[in-house]
Amino acid sequence: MPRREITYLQGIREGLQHVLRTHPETVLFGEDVAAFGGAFKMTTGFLDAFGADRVFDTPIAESAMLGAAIGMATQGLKPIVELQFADFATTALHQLLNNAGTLHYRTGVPVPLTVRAPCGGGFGGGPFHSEELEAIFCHMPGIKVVYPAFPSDARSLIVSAVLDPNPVIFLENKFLYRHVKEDVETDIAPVPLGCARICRPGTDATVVTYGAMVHTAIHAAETVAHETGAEVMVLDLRSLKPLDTQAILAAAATGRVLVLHEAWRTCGLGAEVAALIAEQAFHHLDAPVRRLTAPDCPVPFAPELEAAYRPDEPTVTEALLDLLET
Amino acid sequence: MPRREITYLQGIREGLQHVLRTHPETVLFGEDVAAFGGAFKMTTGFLDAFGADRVFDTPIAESAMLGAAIGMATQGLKPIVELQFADFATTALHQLLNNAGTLHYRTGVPVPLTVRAPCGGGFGGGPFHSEELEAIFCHMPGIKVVYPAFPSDARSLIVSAVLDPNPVIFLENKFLYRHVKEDVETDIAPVPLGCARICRPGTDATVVTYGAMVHTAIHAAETVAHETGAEVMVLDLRSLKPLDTQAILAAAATGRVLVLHEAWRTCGLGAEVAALIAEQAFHHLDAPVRRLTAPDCPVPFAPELEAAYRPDEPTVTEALLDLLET
Amino acid sequence: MNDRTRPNRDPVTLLRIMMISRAIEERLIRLYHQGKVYGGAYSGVGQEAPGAAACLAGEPHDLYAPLIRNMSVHVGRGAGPHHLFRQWLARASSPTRGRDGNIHHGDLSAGVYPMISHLGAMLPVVTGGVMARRRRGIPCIGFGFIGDGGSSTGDFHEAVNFAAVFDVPVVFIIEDNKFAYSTPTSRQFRCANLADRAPGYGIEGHRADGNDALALLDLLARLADDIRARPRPVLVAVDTMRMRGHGEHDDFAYAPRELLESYRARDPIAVCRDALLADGRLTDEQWHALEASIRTEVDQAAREVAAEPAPDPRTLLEGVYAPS
Amino acid sequence: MNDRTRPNRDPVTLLRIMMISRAIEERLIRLYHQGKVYGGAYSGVGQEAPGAAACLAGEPHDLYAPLIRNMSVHVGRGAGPHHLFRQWLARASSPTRGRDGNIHHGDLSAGVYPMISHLGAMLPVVTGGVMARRRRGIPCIGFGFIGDGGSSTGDFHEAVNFAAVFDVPVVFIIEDNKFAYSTPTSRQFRCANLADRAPGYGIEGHRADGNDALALLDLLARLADDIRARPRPVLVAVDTMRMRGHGEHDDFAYAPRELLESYRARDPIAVCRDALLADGRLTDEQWHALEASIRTEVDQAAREVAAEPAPDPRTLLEGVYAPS
Ligand SMILES: Cc1ncc(C[n+]2csc(CCOP(=O)(O)OP(=O)(O)O)c2C)c(N)n1
Ligand SMILES: Cc1ncc(C[n+]2csc(CCOP(=O)(O)OP(=O)(O)O)c2C)c(N)n1
Ligand SMILES: [Mg+2]
Ligand SMILES: [Mg+2]
Repeated sequence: MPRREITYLQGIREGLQHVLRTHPETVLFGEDVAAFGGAFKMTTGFLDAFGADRVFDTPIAESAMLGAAIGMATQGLKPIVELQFADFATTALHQLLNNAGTLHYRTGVPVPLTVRAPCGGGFGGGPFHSEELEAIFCHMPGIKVVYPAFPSDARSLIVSAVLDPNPVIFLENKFLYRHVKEDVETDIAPVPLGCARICRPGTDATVVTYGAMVHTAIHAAETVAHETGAEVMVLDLRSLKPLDTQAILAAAATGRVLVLHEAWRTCGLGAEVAALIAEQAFHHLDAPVRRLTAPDCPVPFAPELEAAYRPDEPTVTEALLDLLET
Repeated sequence: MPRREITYLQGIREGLQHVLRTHPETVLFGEDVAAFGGAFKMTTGFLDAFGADRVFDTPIAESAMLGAAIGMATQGLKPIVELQFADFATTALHQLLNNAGTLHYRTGVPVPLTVRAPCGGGFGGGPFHSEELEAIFCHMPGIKVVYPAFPSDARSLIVSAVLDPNPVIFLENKFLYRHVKEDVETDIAPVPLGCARICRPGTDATVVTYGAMVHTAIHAAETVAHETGAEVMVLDLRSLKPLDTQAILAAAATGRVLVLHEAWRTCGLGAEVAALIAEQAFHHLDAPVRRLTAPDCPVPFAPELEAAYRPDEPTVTEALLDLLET
Repeated sequence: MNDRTRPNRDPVTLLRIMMISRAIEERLIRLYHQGKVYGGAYSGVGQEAPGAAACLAGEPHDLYAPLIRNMSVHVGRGAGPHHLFRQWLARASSPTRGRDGNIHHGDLSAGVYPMISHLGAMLPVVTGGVMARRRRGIPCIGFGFIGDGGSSTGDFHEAVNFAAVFDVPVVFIIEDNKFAYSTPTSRQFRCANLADRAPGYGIEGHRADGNDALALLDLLARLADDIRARPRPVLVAVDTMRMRGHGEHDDFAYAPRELLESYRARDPIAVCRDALLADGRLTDEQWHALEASIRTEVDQAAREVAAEPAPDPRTLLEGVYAPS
Repeated sequence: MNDRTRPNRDPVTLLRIMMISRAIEERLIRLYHQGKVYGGAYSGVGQEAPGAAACLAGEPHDLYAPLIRNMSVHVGRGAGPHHLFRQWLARASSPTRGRDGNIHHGDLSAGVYPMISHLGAMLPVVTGGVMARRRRGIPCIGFGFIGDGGSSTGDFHEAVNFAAVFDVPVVFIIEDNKFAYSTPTSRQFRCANLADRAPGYGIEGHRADGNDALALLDLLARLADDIRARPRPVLVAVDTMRMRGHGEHDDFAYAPRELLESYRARDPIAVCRDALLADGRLTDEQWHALEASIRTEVDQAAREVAAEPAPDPRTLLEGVYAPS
């Protein structure tokens, strides 16, 4: 099989191209996505390839964008909406939570809608361009949430998200866009929603994480292996809702679990995972489930502050060493 | 001391009257709060008592209401905004999360703003008038969240919320408005934000809860005591953010903990409390921390469905009996 | 202009839709005050004309986004009294299977979006729905309803502007019924008439008497035919009055009696009936027969539905997600 | 009408504010391209006039809500180059102590609200601020800025309508600079001019040349004096052009060259300078001296600030909450 190295951004891009090509009922819109190719140049060339009917720019009106997408999704289209930054979802959360998230439950009408939301920090985005709002999204009934960490998964999962008959929030880590590369096959392997993946095996402890922190966790695990010989499993959740409960509980069998994310701590997804493990894998635990997260403060801008805010390899390594000793 | 029975609604009402009387910098506004006295008649008579300058109706524009309140809070006023239903906060979450919640951190300017948000189900409100969004609010840095369960606490805590120099979301349980009564003293006892309260002592197990579920928990605990002799402690969180970590950990010393709420399960506040206990009181636990919550589905309307959706006394009792046996 | 010979624009049908709508709602109000309705009860009594006219102006493949005052849209798009009582009484067989209450429902197979409560939120939805249908080659147009109060929401603005930018043929109908719950329009807007909003979106704005169904049908039919051919949104601000409290729990004490009386004198059903009687399109006998048959049908439906089963609590978790 | 004898409405001051603003931003752009700025770099080069004129039209106790194109508001309300470089370079001493970046800051003691990115969100904030100050007896008015793109947000609508309903004296200034990021105004609105939005709020709408600072000062000063005396919001839509990419990372390839050139020929600083030189309010010598002194001051500030310490990571969690 010929393999080829692509970035995380290319992964999403290729997945989008694939689904736009194979599914004429897909449309893609948002702010600056057409001629300009999007703030992150994800969709460069899409306008030419798929036409102004299927790839178009909208006014700056998140509620109208999402509301219109809901309307389209109920009339045979599969809209893909790009929020320029996930942070702006807070201007129109009612369209997601109340409208998209309840329609099937109330009426049996599916809403096959994908909302792409670039998120996360690490590049000087400051408080309004770096947020990780996945916990808010995961709290909403009727909504699925996906958050890939690798180019291959990004490519596969965007396809699964678009083809799913439910509203899916597809989180894209901006830091990973160009920082992570992977060899992939030509064909897009199907990856269903709701399945976590062990991306580093290990028996001494487990990191449950997702997004950019998967890479941080893998590096930290390597350091730990190198320094102590202990092997730490890294579980990449990939889908945040539905959660892969089985995989999480199986991964907790190492007896020592660290839950890691760059979102805020209180009521974050880490709380959900920790609570789940603490309830359902209690008797396998040799130590309390720990959480390592961003603190409950706005994402600061200055590099010195942002570095202190985001969990990084040394902090994760330290947390693992500490966990292995308890 | 002369005592007098008041409802939960009266408690909030009296607290508001007190703070409007004693603090001329307070203003109260929202939809239909003035002449009409609010959808729940909380503020009947306030217009006459405090004048149209301080109590007024606004257009249906939640973002404008909250944004204007932020502007006022930075200019010497202490605005109290009523959302007609907490559910409508999702139309303007950015004003809370991004504007109110970050201003002090970014600039050192305090935002003494109180957002009153009637919430919760149990009266046929359906999917858009029954939501419990406290987990979303608690996830936001820089925001405090209060949720009283008793008339006396409601009266005291609304005063503390209004006088706090931070944005406070004050959740009011609609079911409790007229369903719960309490004898109170004439003077309003000060209750600081951030303090939980043991409202039923017990040594065999603990229910950590808040809002309407406090009463459900107390009744269930009585039933359990009656049936088995076991004494279940009920901890009423009262403030959801900041959480009273100390009180929670102390209450977990019974070794058996049930976390109970009528909000959705995934990433709910119950996850936070369970994760906290599992991490910090692990060695005191005789059984895994359990969560009993509403399921992850929109709040259904029909009484038969809503009854199955909301945790009630029999389900809580059963969960406690089960927990006591593990 | 309005081709009245088209069967779906028959003025007696217009009257009938309003009458059925009224009869259903009056019955519901009675059920509410008898304690037989869970939750609240909201009606559009006195505001039957815009929805009924919009239904007759449209075609089967058009899309509608009604709100709580627009029972006549449900009726006009084919929902019978059984359907509507099932919804209000939250029977297992209701359009939402009891998951939602009172008027929060719809029937997408009849082109009617089920509303959510958040005011304004349905306007972009119907806009997007029309975009999608047209993209699939269906010459669909849309009708989006909003109140005077709802016109203050950001969603109203975003949706109308969005539709204008994309030339989406939607008739946005603002029903200025003088109050948003208890709040008079003076606390809702400062423009002389909400049709004045139209130039700010680069679209046409029309004012209309919301209690004159026949005139409304003329206007909406003309606009519908026009925007179907030359796609673009239009704004129609209708002058009407809410004739009951916001919901049945509301004593409506804030409404000036003279204001109410002046609109009661112009009840849309009476206005329409009198016009049809006057020019012979309706006879006295036909009117009485219509009234009687509707009353019988509605009463029977209410009785039958009351005896139908409630939802089974075991269905609680069904359908949160569509099966993949 | 505009009382030019008032010292704060001196046209040379107007020119100077624009020049300082430009000098600071040009310097920042240079720093960015030298890789010395973390994150992005956004400027208002070519759009200095509305902000500068608004500052001169206002009084010390007035309130302002500038956005990323309104550096001249910060300068006009007294922020010096040190302050601004500290912010862009995220020094410990910056107005936000490094917590926020580039133009996301303000100084409430100078009446300037620190913006958040969510477009439109600051418009109700400045409205509420003015309401509060006036309630405390201060005859304050407000100036709220928004772009052509930002005018599509729900917040814009809610805020202007809210201010209209409460007669809050705020000048809402829409800077139509032809693009919202890459999106041309044709995808943002369909009205002929954004001032056409005003009647829909029952308020006055004015159009103005956004590159003619003196004319803008006349207009804004007249409006400011007027609404201070007879409180109500007004809308001013100014015609201008963004002269650089959305940010410095943006190559701006989508902007038609002729369009850019036509506005370059009407650079607001040159237009103002030439007018002042022509009627003798400014001499050539004064102009050159002004230029030189500003350049020196800005260069020195940039150098000094670069040497200042970065924030201490240990301060990360300070001030999430105000102490109770
Ligand atoms: C965003 C939002 N805020 C508040 C409410 C609560 N609410 C429901 S109906 C209503 C009044 C609506 O008035 P109007 O739009 O004039 O419609 P009418 O009831 O007069 O038909 C309000 C405030 C809501 N449904 N949505
Ligand atoms: C609610 C919201 N959505 C999206 C964005 C992302 N965004 C930042 S600036 C911008 C373009 C703004 O255009 P305009 O309002 O015309 O201002 P200009 O940059 O031209 O001054 C966009 C889309 C945002 N800041 N806020
Ligand atoms: Mg109304
Ligand atoms: Mg612009």
